[in-house]
Amino acid sequence: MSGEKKYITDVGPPHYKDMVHPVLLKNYGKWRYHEYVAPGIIKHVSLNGEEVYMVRAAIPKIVSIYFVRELCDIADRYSDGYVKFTSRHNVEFIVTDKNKLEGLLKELKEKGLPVGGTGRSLKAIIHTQGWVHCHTAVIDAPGLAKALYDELYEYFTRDDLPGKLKIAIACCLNMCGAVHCSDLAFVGMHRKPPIVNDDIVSRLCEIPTLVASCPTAAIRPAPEKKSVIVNEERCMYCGNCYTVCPGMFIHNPKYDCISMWVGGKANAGGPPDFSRLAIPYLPNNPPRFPEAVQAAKNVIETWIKHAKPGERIGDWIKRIGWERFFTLTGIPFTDKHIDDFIFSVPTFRTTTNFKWK
Amino acid sequence: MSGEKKYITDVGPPHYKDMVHPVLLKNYGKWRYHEYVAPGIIKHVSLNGEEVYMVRAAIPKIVSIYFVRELCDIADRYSDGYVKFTSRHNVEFIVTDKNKLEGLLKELKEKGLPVGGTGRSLKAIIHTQGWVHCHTAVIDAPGLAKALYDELYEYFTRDDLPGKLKIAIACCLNMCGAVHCSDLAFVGMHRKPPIVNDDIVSRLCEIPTLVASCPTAAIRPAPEKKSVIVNEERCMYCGNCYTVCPGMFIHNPKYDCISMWVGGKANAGGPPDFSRLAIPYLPNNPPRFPEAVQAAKNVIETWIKHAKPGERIGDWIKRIGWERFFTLTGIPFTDKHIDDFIFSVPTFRTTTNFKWK
Amino acid sequence: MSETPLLDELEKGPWPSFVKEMKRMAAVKPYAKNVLLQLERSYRDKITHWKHGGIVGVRGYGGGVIGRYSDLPPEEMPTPEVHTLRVAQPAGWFYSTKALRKLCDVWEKYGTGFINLHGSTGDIILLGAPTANLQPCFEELVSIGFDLGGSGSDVRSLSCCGGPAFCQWSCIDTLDMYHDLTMEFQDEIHRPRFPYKFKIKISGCPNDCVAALARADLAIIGTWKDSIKIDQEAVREYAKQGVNISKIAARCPTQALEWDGKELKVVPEDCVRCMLCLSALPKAILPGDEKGATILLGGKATILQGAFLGWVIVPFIKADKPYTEIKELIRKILDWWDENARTRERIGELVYRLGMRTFLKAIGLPPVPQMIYVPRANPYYFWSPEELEEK
Amino acid sequence: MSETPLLDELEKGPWPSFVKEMKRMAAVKPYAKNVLLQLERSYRDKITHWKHGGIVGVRGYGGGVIGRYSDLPPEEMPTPEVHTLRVAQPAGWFYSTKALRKLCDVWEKYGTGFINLHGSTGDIILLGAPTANLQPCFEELVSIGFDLGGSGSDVRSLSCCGGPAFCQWSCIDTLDMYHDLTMEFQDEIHRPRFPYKFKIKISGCPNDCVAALARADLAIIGTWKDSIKIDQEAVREYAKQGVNISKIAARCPTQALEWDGKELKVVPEDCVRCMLCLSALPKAILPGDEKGATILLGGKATILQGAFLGWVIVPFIKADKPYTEIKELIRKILDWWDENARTRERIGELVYRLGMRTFLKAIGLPPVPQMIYVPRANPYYFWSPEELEEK
Ligand code: SRM
Ligand code: SRM
Ligand code: SRM
Ligand code: SRM
Ligand code: SF4
Ligand code: SF4
Ligand code: SF4
Ligand code: SF4
Ligand code: SF4
Ligand code: SF4
Ligand code: SF4
Ligand code: SF4
Repeated sequence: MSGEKKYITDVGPPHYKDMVHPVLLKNYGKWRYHEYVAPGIIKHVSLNGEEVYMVRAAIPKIVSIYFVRELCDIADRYSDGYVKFTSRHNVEFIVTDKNKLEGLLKELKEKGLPVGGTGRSLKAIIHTQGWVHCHTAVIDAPGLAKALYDELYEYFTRDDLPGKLKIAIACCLNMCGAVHCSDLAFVGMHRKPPIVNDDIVSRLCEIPTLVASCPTAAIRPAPEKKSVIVNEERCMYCGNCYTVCPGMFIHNPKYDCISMWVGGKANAGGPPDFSRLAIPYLPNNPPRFPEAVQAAKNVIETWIKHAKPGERIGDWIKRIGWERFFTLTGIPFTDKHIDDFIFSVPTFRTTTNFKWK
Repeated sequence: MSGEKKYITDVGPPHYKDMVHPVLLKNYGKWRYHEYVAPGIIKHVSLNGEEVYMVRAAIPKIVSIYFVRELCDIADRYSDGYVKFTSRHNVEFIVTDKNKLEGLLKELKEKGLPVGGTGRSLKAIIHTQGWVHCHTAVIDAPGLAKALYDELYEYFTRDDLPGKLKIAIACCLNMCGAVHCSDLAFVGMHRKPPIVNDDIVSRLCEIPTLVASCPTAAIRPAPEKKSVIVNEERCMYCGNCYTVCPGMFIHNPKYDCISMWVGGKANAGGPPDFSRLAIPYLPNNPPRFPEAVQAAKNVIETWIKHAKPGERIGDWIKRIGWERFFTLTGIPFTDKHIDDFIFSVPTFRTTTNFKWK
Repeated sequence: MSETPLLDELEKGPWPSFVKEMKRMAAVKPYAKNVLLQLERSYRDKITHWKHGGIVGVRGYGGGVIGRYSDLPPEEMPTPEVHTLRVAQPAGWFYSTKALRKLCDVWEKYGTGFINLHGSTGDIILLGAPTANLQPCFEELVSIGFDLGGSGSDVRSLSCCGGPAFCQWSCIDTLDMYHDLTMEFQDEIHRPRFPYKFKIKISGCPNDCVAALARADLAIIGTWKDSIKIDQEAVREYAKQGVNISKIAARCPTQALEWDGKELKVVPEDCVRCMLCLSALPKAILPGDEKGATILLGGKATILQGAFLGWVIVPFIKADKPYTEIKELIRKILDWWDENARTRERIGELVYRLGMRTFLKAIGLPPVPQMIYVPRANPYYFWSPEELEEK
Repeated sequence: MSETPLLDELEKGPWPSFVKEMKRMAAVKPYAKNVLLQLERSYRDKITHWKHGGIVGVRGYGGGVIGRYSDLPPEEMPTPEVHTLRVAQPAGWFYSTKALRKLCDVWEKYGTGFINLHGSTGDIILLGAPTANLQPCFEELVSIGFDLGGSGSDVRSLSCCGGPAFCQWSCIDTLDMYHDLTMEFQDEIHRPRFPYKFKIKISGCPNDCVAALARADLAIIGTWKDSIKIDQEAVREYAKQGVNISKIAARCPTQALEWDGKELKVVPEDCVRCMLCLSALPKAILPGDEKGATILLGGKATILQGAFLGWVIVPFIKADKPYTEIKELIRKILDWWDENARTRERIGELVYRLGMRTFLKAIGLPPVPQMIYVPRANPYYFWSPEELEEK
């Protein structure tokens, strides 16, 4: 039987022409301008004068099939059976009939889906799977995201912040997502070297790959036991060895923690920049991570208070300087903030031109 | 006899109080302001209202004792038997009597010593000893300096350039001097790997030090011959191995060349910056190095033409962008301009925000 | 008492709750409930209870499925296999509800019913199925027109912004390019044979709405070569409405704009296409006509040498269908990387190790100043034997 | 025909010629002439004719003399020993002509009569003496009050700007500090016992007129903590004379200045002491009163890891005589470097290799944001066992 069966493979994703709302297809490539109507609602006007309203709502990134079907119901009623998800995992309804807006907003409200995230607002938080599904997760990103969202809710539905506010959370320092270029980010971190299980290492792991996996060359082969030895002084707990070999167990609830990062951005209005370390240690405190949430709020509110219009967090810090950032936020500066990895030297302050605080 | 002799050591340099002009000592730490009187002449006014004129003249850095005695003669006549040399190796006469200025200027002119180098002028060229005295010299820095000076003479005696113009020359990439932070700089460069003389290496050199001397790890021990082997593909001809071991002969007149660098500066008005590669190859063409001189002139004149007042070469390039710099100067861009050493990645353009030319 | 007291805390608050979503499935699917209870256990222990996956997959595919097993004993977690299917999203994450509903139906049959909508790379993540269900689930997905994306050491699912579907700035046809390239590289996406992962992302303009340059080994970003187009009438209209045009001009990073109260003048060769003025005055300013893309290489997250941002390797490339030049370039890069990289070495790290010089030569790209912020400061550069003999 | 046709070319042109100077000595000293002829030979061959020096020195000193031998056969270069004495300059390169004349007299007796005035590190370089002359020359130098500087793996001759001798900006007593530190570290200067060279340079203010931060392993740069002092009357006087004060204010890198046509206001805590406004308006603006120094570490040229600029390790330190704190700091740094560095590893490279964390801990300096432009972007930081148990 199975010998006869023909496997169809490599069909690829559905073709976009079947997936894009017909009115968008009709005006494809012929858009003239857009306008912010209200938080969450952007009007797009085409060269033909046609108008489309994109209505953006947040979803909890991990959803049930029932939820998706409910979104479909709404889309069938208000956007002709079409939806778009965004690169930050919001859902968008494509409304061609202005009169339908009110009903849509009402339904979204009833369903508890926040409408917003356009313009100078808090954007959807990019986060990863955490304990829900990942074997290297130090923290539960979905849980921290929820806790943050509850606290920052209003910023999603307003668009009068100094600039966009893009938050990302990664449950381990693989940093799935966009942590390394976000305005504010959290990363789950270990603080103890892995414990080598020689039995597992010798049975399941390729020693050269394992040795090469360590960014600081802390792992060296121990041929006598077909395993490896970790130089604990050189280990900075990245967990990459664990990613490539289950015998390098690194989770340690007593010491694992959360780090906070600030000031990253992407390409527009000047070169992109990395997120940079703001707080090396925050307790990993589920279910609602109050310390991490508080730390985010502190930075966000200090930014809102001091930034000029148009300044994202990174722009603001660039203007005032990092010394002032630490002063204004009251975050302590530590040796951990000073880079000591490959490209450290270009981050050292090679001038007497600095602020005292 | 010699057993009895007492050696006096560690006396240190002469005490400055015996060396500084008494009027300067009198107003020591009590200066109020300075004023540019004319190119090469700066008036310093003290809180007591006392005035001193510092008159700056260039000297050929390598001089004879006769020359020094002549300087002393002049100083005895015009600055009470005191002189100062500057950190760029000019000489300065400290004139307390305004009426003596004219005579001093006349004598300096007669002696052929250019007066200038203050304010927005060409400064004295910082250069090294070259073939006059160094065993690693690829080019003759004093000769190139002289050739450049002759061509750029007038810029030393004017102070209306867009900004200061600081040139440095190093005869090898040890870069004695200030090449790495100069507005314009030349460095002598090899282009062929060293030729290992096993006999000398095994007799005179410490192999571990020699191996460690190579920035690109191109040298590995060859224990069988108590010498080393060079991986020619990894060698970038820095000559550091030759510095530590005479058995690594690297000079090769056929291929040795001159490189040109631009845009460095020190601390004032913003963080310092390195000089950066402008031209990887210029012929080493003594005695007057016409190609190198021409290359300098090209950059300097392009800068004078396009820079805004107050802009040193690096400031100007920062404003217009490197792509524009290469366009305006007509200097070809090559793979050599792209860093591939330790800190290369932070120099890569991580944005689409650039100019087309 | 609730079985999930800690997770219950995450049902509170105004934001929609993923716990609520998980509970909806848990209520009807014991398999899903097991996952929920394990999550509660993690919240208690502050540790993940997933362990390394063995190799799982579907026929003919090496990528697209992530194996995942519980580390809890069977009495606590009776269904330890909880694998994930990464399903390639349609271009720009546009869907008909018809397609979405079908997807839900399939997933209702074979998995937890949890969907991670979407994963950060872009896929629809069907979160949790036992080994036995993978093959039939896959087959049914194919039958409704969906396919797996990438995982492991292969080309990963691409992604792109909505581009021309709603945005006036799109300089390239992002959706079409996404689909075309995805089809072109099906084999590379589904059959891991590379040193490590390779990500391609496409943005229609320099705003880079998929953050390609931060997250893609190869970023294709729309751009233009000629001047921005300014509708002076529209500018004056903005001014009339009280928009401070001078301030906008002052923010131009290269001082390419000047507003004299009547006309907004641009020095086209000074504009670096940063998008600031276009974003501030969307009715008045548009990209130029000579459109194409900039290609950047090397973006990636932390492992091994710290995060890299992609850097320019081709300042401008024509990007018209059938994208032949771009496809050839990608193939060349994939081949060179495949030949030269160590295991788990991303392309950016390989180029760092061997130098741009080596890369450019191998791929046949000319060095240009747009590739760098600043030229090298160290004198450690190389000469090839041929070059020496030329001179 | 001339014996030096190529060098003769360098006697032409308006700039004073070093060849002319060399010829003056060659005319009276055959020894000097030999060096001149060898130089001509180098010009012809396009290669240096000096080779590696053996160890030469004077009694009790390991540093201060550079050995140098010709590689030419005796028939071409009959006096192959042409060593150099590095003589420590007086602070700020101030001289009485009396002292200078004595120096010339000694050198006339023992060497070529060529002086490299001055070397880039700062010394008076007496260029060329045979081995036998080194000791008597040294002794006579000492007798007239001069001493050798450093060379080899020792603390090198320091240098400093003229500072308070003529400059209103000097925030520290550069000349005195130079002399005091030079005397303090005589042993370290004269007896090489370190992994490599160590340079100390002192500038009176942030203009850094000895380019300390580019060229010194340890740079001491004067600065102040309170506000710049603005003499408003003098500003208005400048304005009256046509100086564009607004433009000067606009150039302030931190926008700390505002000129309303009458008063030039500064936001003191925003000023980064870049010196721009002080330089533009020297009669009107002066440093504050709370004076001291910033200390930067690690500046150096190319070898081995490329050039480094010094970076801040102490943002502010009181710098009053007898400079106890600064001396202690330098000693601690020298010791730590000595213990930890590899052969020929400069302090900057050592700190790069071991990390600022390790350095700061060893020296007992607190980490502060002034040490960096930006905090780290990678998550690879360390925790000490003690720190872990605190929490
Ligand atoms: C829908 C979406 C693309 C998609 O096909 O999925 C999109 C759509 C638009 N982006 Fe975006 N961007 C989208 C993600 C991004 C991202 C990626 C990300 O956030 O991870 C970026 C780069 C990341 C970054 O900036 O760090 C991005 C950087 C921009 C920018 C430049 C913003 C800046 O502050 O630097 C603009 C210009 C602007 O907003 O004025 C822009 C502008 C726009 C416009 C106005 C374009 C247009 O003509 O319609 C769209 C609505 C903007 C809004 O939300 O206010 N879009 N945009 C994405 C919505 C994500 C969301 O749900 O929040
Ligand atoms: C005499 C000397 C110090 C010494 O004790 O030897 C000195 C003296 C003065 N410097 Fe300097 N500087 C001296 C080398 C330097 C150096 C080092 C170098 O050139 O290698 C630097 C840093 C290098 C650099 O800038 O790349 C330096 C950066 C400055 C600056 C900042 C300049 C800038 O463009 O960034 C000023 C401020 C100014 O000129 O307005 C300054 C200003 C001054 C003032 C005006 C200070 C004063 O109140 O008298 C002095 C006269 C300036 C002039 O020449 O126009 N001095 N000055 C040095 C003269 C060297 C020469 O002969 O040309
Ligand atoms: C599901 C997802 C997170 C999410 O919730 O969005 C994810 C989940 C995992 N990522 Fe990721 N990555 C996801 C997007 C990313 C991204 C973002 C992107 O692609 O734009 C990145 C950063 C960009 C990049 O590739 O550098 C990312 C960087 C990593 C890394 C670090 C790679 C590096 O070179 O630094 C690892 C570690 C590895 O490959 O071993 C990694 C490994 C993993 C693994 C496979 C962990 C492992 O070793 O088994 C996670 C599987 C979780 C699970 O059990 O389901 N994941 N991962 C995202 C993929 C879904 C999708 O296909 O759409
Ligand atoms: C004479 C002088 C050049 C000049 O004409 O001004 C000089 C000459 C030499 N330098 Fe230098 N350096 C001189 C200032 C410098 C400077 C500038 C400074 O000190 O401000 C530097 C750059 C700053 C630094 O130290 O990094 C400098 C960086 C080097 C290096 C590269 C060091 C590095 O770590 O990158 C070497 C190579 C070495 O040490 O092996 C070097 C080595 C040498 C040697 C000893 C070559 C050797 O290996 O034998 C040269 C001896 C020439 C000779 O035969 O007389 N010289 N050297 C300067 C010293 C005179 C003095 O004492 O005043
Ligand atoms: S960030 Fe780490 S733990 Fe989270 S999904 Fe990615 S690999 Fe897994
Ligand atoms: S956790 Fe990271 S640093 Fe530590 S041994 Fe493993 S790979 Fe190396
Ligand atoms: S730059 Fe090189 S050749 Fe010139 S003096 Fe210094 S070490 Fe010697
Ligand atoms: S010249 Fe430089 S790169 Fe070449 S072998 Fe010698 S030390 Fe290494
Ligand atoms: S990247 Fe550009 S073209 Fe694409 S959606 Fe964003 S703004 Fe529009
Ligand atoms: S796009 Fe940016 S660089 Fe170009 S004119 Fe507008 S603001 Fe200036
Ligand atoms: S460094 Fe400052 S104090 Fe010293 S001479 Fe230069 S300007 Fe004056
Ligand atoms: S010294 Fe520099 S930073 Fe301070 S006020 Fe003057 S210009 Fe501004």
